[in-house]
Amino acid sequence: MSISTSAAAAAQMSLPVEPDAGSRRLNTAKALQEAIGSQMEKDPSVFVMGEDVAAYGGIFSSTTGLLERFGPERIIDTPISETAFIGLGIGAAVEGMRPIVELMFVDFFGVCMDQIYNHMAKIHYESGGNVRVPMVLMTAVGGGYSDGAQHSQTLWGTFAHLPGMKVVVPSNPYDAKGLMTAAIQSDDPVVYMFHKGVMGLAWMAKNKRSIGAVPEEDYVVPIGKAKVVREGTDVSIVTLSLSVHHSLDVAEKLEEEGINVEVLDLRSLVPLDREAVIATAAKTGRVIVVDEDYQSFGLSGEIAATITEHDPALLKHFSRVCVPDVPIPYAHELEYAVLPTAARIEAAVRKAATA
Amino acid sequence: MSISTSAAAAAQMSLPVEPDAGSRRLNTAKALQEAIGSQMEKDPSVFVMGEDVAAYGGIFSSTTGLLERFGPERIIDTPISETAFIGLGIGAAVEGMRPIVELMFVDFFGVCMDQIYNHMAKIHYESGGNVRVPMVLMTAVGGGYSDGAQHSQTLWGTFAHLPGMKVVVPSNPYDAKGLMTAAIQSDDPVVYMFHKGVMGLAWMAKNKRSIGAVPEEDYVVPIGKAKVVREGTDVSIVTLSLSVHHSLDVAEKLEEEGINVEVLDLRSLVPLDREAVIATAAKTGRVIVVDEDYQSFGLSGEIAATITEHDPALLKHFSRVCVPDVPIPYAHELEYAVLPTAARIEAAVRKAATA
Amino acid sequence: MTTETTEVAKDLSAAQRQELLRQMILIRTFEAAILREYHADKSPGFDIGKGLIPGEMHLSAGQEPVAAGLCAHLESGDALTATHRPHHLAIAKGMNLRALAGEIFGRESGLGHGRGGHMHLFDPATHFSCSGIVAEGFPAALGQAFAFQRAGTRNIAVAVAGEGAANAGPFHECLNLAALWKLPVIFVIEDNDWGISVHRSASTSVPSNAVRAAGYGMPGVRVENNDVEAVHAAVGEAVVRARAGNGPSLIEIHTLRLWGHFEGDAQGYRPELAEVPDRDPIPAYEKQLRDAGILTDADLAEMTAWAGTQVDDAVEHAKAAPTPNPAEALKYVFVEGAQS
Amino acid sequence: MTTETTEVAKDLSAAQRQELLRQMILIRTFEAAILREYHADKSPGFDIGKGLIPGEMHLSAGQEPVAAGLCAHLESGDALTATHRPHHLAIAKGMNLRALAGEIFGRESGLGHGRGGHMHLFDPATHFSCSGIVAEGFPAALGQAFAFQRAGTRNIAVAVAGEGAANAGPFHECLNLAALWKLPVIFVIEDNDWGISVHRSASTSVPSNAVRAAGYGMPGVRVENNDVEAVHAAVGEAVVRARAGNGPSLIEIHTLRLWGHFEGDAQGYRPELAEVPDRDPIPAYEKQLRDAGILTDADLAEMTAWAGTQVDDAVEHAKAAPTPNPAEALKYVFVEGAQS
Ligand SMILES: Cc1ncc(C[n+]2csc(CCOP(=O)(O)OP(=O)(O)O)c2C)c(N)n1
Ligand SMILES: Cc1ncc(C[n+]2csc(CCOP(=O)(O)OP(=O)(O)O)c2C)c(N)n1
Ligand SMILES: [Mg+2]
Ligand SMILES: [Mg+2]
Repeated sequence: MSISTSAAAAAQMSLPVEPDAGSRRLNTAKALQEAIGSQMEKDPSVFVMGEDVAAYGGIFSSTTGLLERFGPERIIDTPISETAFIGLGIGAAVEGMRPIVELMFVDFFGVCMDQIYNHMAKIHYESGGNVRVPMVLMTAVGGGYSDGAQHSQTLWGTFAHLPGMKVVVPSNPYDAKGLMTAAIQSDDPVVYMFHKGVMGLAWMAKNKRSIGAVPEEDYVVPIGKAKVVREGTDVSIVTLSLSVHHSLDVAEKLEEEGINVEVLDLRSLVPLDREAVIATAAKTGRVIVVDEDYQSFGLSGEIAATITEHDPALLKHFSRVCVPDVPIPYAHELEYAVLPTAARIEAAVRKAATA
Repeated sequence: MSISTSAAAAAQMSLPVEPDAGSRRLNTAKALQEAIGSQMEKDPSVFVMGEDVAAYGGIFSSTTGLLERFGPERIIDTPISETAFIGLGIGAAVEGMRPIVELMFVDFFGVCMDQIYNHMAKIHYESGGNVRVPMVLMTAVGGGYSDGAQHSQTLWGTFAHLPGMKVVVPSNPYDAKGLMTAAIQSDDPVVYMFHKGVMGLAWMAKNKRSIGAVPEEDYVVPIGKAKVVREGTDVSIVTLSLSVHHSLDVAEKLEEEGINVEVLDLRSLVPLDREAVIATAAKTGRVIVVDEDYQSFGLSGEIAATITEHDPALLKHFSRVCVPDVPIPYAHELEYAVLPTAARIEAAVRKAATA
Repeated sequence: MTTETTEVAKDLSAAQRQELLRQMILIRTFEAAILREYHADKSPGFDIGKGLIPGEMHLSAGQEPVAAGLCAHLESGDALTATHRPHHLAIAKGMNLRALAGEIFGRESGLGHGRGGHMHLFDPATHFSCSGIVAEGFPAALGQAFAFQRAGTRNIAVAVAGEGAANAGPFHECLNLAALWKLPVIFVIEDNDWGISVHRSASTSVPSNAVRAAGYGMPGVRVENNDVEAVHAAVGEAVVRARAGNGPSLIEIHTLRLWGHFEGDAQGYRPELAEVPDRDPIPAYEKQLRDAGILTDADLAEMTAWAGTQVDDAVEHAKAAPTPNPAEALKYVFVEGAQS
Repeated sequence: MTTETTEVAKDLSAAQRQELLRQMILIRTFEAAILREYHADKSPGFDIGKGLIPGEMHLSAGQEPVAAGLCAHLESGDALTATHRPHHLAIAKGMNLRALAGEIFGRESGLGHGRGGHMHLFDPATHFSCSGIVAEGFPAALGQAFAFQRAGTRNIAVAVAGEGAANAGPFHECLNLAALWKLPVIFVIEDNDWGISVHRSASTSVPSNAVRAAGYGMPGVRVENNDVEAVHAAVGEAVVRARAGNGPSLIEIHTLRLWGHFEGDAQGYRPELAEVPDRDPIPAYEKQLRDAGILTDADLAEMTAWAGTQVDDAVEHAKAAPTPNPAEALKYVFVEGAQS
């Protein structure tokens, strides 16, 4: 066990923070792969481990091409033993390595959560700061393609509720690269949740923003900083991940009708950028949380609490477009009845605007 | 697999609902044991399974005396294999039995959560209502006796966030018996979370309300109904479990100073009695959530959202006295700095009253 | 206690052997129909969320010998739990084909009224269930066996999973608990060499999971060559043992994943890909029965036609059935009361 | 590959044997002191949350042979992961006693500045860690071994857990993975017959966990009689194997829980309770060394005095140390930045 002297932290300092995007366009998966590849080149202590991350390149293409570049010693397929290999990552991190461990679907957290929340997330605290766990736990989230109740969840509320791990959730290629770079360089454990629907996969419905401009150089998107991705004055949508895109689509549409929607992309859940949440609430007074996680006891409530404990008078309207508290149904018609679709968001904005 | 014809449901119908408490006094542990014993006598399909539930009587006395009454065929010690034996309970429930399975500390959920949230909680839905899982998952929660970060959590927010299981959290002997009776008779899976500090254990600091009046006959406390345990007009405390008692202590104290506090004991988290929450908010306009779970992304946020999505104008003040987002520290001084103590609650009420 | 059983059981009648083939043909016919329907409307390109059957699709072609050989021993009151790759077992266990197809097509007529989908089949009639989480199907079998044991019935429970699942914790916990309590359970490992793209040699520290049985004090057997009759023989012994109250057994069967892990899997990781079709167990068993003089062209034609009729009926029924009502998406979360 | 090793290693020098005894005495002296301090101020009655040392307390008296025999082979750069019952191993691994006692007393001087407590000891100096969650300490050892292997060092990692833990899923996953990747790990099972109130015969389907090693293709050994020299011998072989890059081993040691599961445990469930003290391994080993002519009264007096001085110093230091500042309760959640 060693406290990694912060060569990494120093390196992070020197990286540009949110530089101009430039003109080179990548999809989110490629941006993510690029961040991992670049950090692996600079730091031999970084490695990737998980099910089907090597020859397959990750079921959702998070690691495509890395085996070819870095070989099987650093891009490592595992048995289906999530507790063992996530715990292995923790032990390696404790000894100063910087593992990136993939949990194939976040839905599988239940077979390995003890390692994640009782170990990865608590060791630094329990050790009184003597032992660091600089590990990235990368996982695919989200539904919308009829994968059923055990393969379609986002569950970020579950992770964000439990202390000691940072939680980041990129919605686009630029943030995906910058947040992954920040996550690898962080001396804290970071849970990195990418939505399958923002990756730009060839075999899944793509939204137009899953390809975007990404700088070639390394840079960081700071963990814990939300971003106003669209300024507006009438209604605020606080959201993240794939729902950012649906929200932007709705905002563009309603603009034509003179409803001016602000969209806040949280990007990180832990730490949560409470200032940004309060700022947008203060601006519009009408807040809608759009969240692909289960509605109750999660993110949407946290946003309400953040605003009301600051100043309940800020709010003229609060509502939520989330997955109601139901397992994600398989049939397309049912699934799209519970997902936070553009139609549901639009209806909520119209209602908020007149509230 | 069979759909249990609702003999049980019929029985439940015929039981008194929240009868007068009478004068017989029990501690919470005995009230709980009594509910289990009585239901086991009436229904041979009920059994209890878990670690140290037989000869030991449950580490927190949830099953004391039951081995002697019902024998090792129905009060069953298990290996330390939570996934196997919780899953066994699910399989048995699917075949029409009514298992009560104890997870010794809720903190251990990470080794078996998949069975709980992906199976116990989802099978009824995934089966389109064809398969029921009438099971009780009973577990001890809470800290305050220096058991450290892996044995002191409440985590009810984690369970309540995930759909398909009911979640009940008694704060006193009367509710403990009535909610356990309701849980055993429910055709839905119920997570029954008892705080070690309300059980009235001989070897743990007791609060005065861990002994209370309990009817001898069977009765139910309906799942999903909160209770105003103290009427008040100035400030509302929305809380549950051990924190109910701290809140009542504070309310009694401040009464003398003319601050009139209403205390709502939620008793169930799923279903959440949103009407009761809104009613108390409407009454006082000043709401404090007191919660021994981690603050962010949990119960306290859900209360804020429940009120504000109903009507943000109801709230003049909202605040929270929870465990800040930190692993529960071991040292007494540190642990009591993060627990929702009477002192913290009192300070919050004073502030709310003048807000 | 670990032995290799590859010998053909001597005592199968011609009718039994024909029935094994018939089951295998029925399963393959079903899977071929799902394959066709699944891909029918995903193009141009391939969009996993599109079409009459959206979502991940794990087909069981090549693994029919396991299902046929196993289920020949099971009664409707016996329980069977399976995995993300469940169709062959569901069919051999006797699941209503219309209900199965309806669920795969996500229709209101489906087994779970379209709520579950192809990885989440729960059938009270056949005590069949499955789970999309690797190795997390094992525990249900313990509970079903426990309920049967307590009820004093002769029923047993069978838990089937892939060789990849045998490296997951629940495998271990369940084998120990079943052996400890002498539960009437049979654990069946379908070794198809692959856990998605990971070969068993890269996941499993021993050449056969059968050797692991000794660590629980139960019999362990490996069946080679994807041989339906050898499966039948091995399972037969385990069933006798379980019904007699002598506890669980572990059987590993070397089988074949004829197609990709899921549909859309190009299998670039699979070096032996070109030869895979040669190992198809159905033509091989047909030949075996022909050679033994107990299968004629007419028999085969009849079986094929019968299977086609069954499957066509199920698929047509599913396609004609209504889709679920979106307004009822929240129905069935709880038995009692509305959700919170 | 499963054998029973009860033979005493022939090649231990007198000094080595004295050192084993010395370690055992140091551990026992420490545990006796914690026992005394723990109960000192919990009365009247017994309030678990009260006193200088509050909380659950799992003491290791009786299990000293495991710690002494094992750690005699370990270097400070080797890793050791333990359980809720960690003191004997922490001490034998060389943890600073003041830091250990300070943590148990919940002081700012403690190893984790009072944040962790007796089940959560993390020591970079000795690469020691432990976990209060049964069997969830195993995986860390894999990771440490992996890091050592990748760094090309000769260091190894040892994971210790009770016989109760050997029925939990992580045991299985970790043995398979360690064997598959030939990680330099040793798995040590302390079989003290009990998992709280559940006897191993009611939890484990086989008489010895050593037989489970074959299921992973690694050597498995059971050491009987709580014999420190037999532990030393068995571990010695496994250490050589691991350092040579030949992969993991499993060693089960039949040891003794001299006291309750935790303090306050009346052990009503334990039929052999009255005879337990007779099985104390320390007097037995003293006698053995005396009989062998390599321990005098003076030697023993010196060891006892030395251990007393060490332990008194640690306990006094802890008691004199400041308690943590409540205003700093949120310190150390993250390395970087404030918490959310
Ligand atoms: C706990 C868990 N981890 C990972 C997965 C993803 N996954 C689905 S199937 C599969 C491979 C399973 O291999 P095997 O058990 O051999 O079954 P097969 O697919 O060959 O039938 C994996 C890794 C999962 N569903 N659950
Ligand atoms: C996953 C989990 N389940 C249950 C417990 C509660 N528990 C703590 S120690 C223990 C018994 C452990 O027995 P064993 O592994 O033999 O260790 P011993 O106490 O005998 O040293 C149990 C059940 C736990 N801490 N973690
Ligand atoms: Mg396989
Ligand atoms: Mg033990």
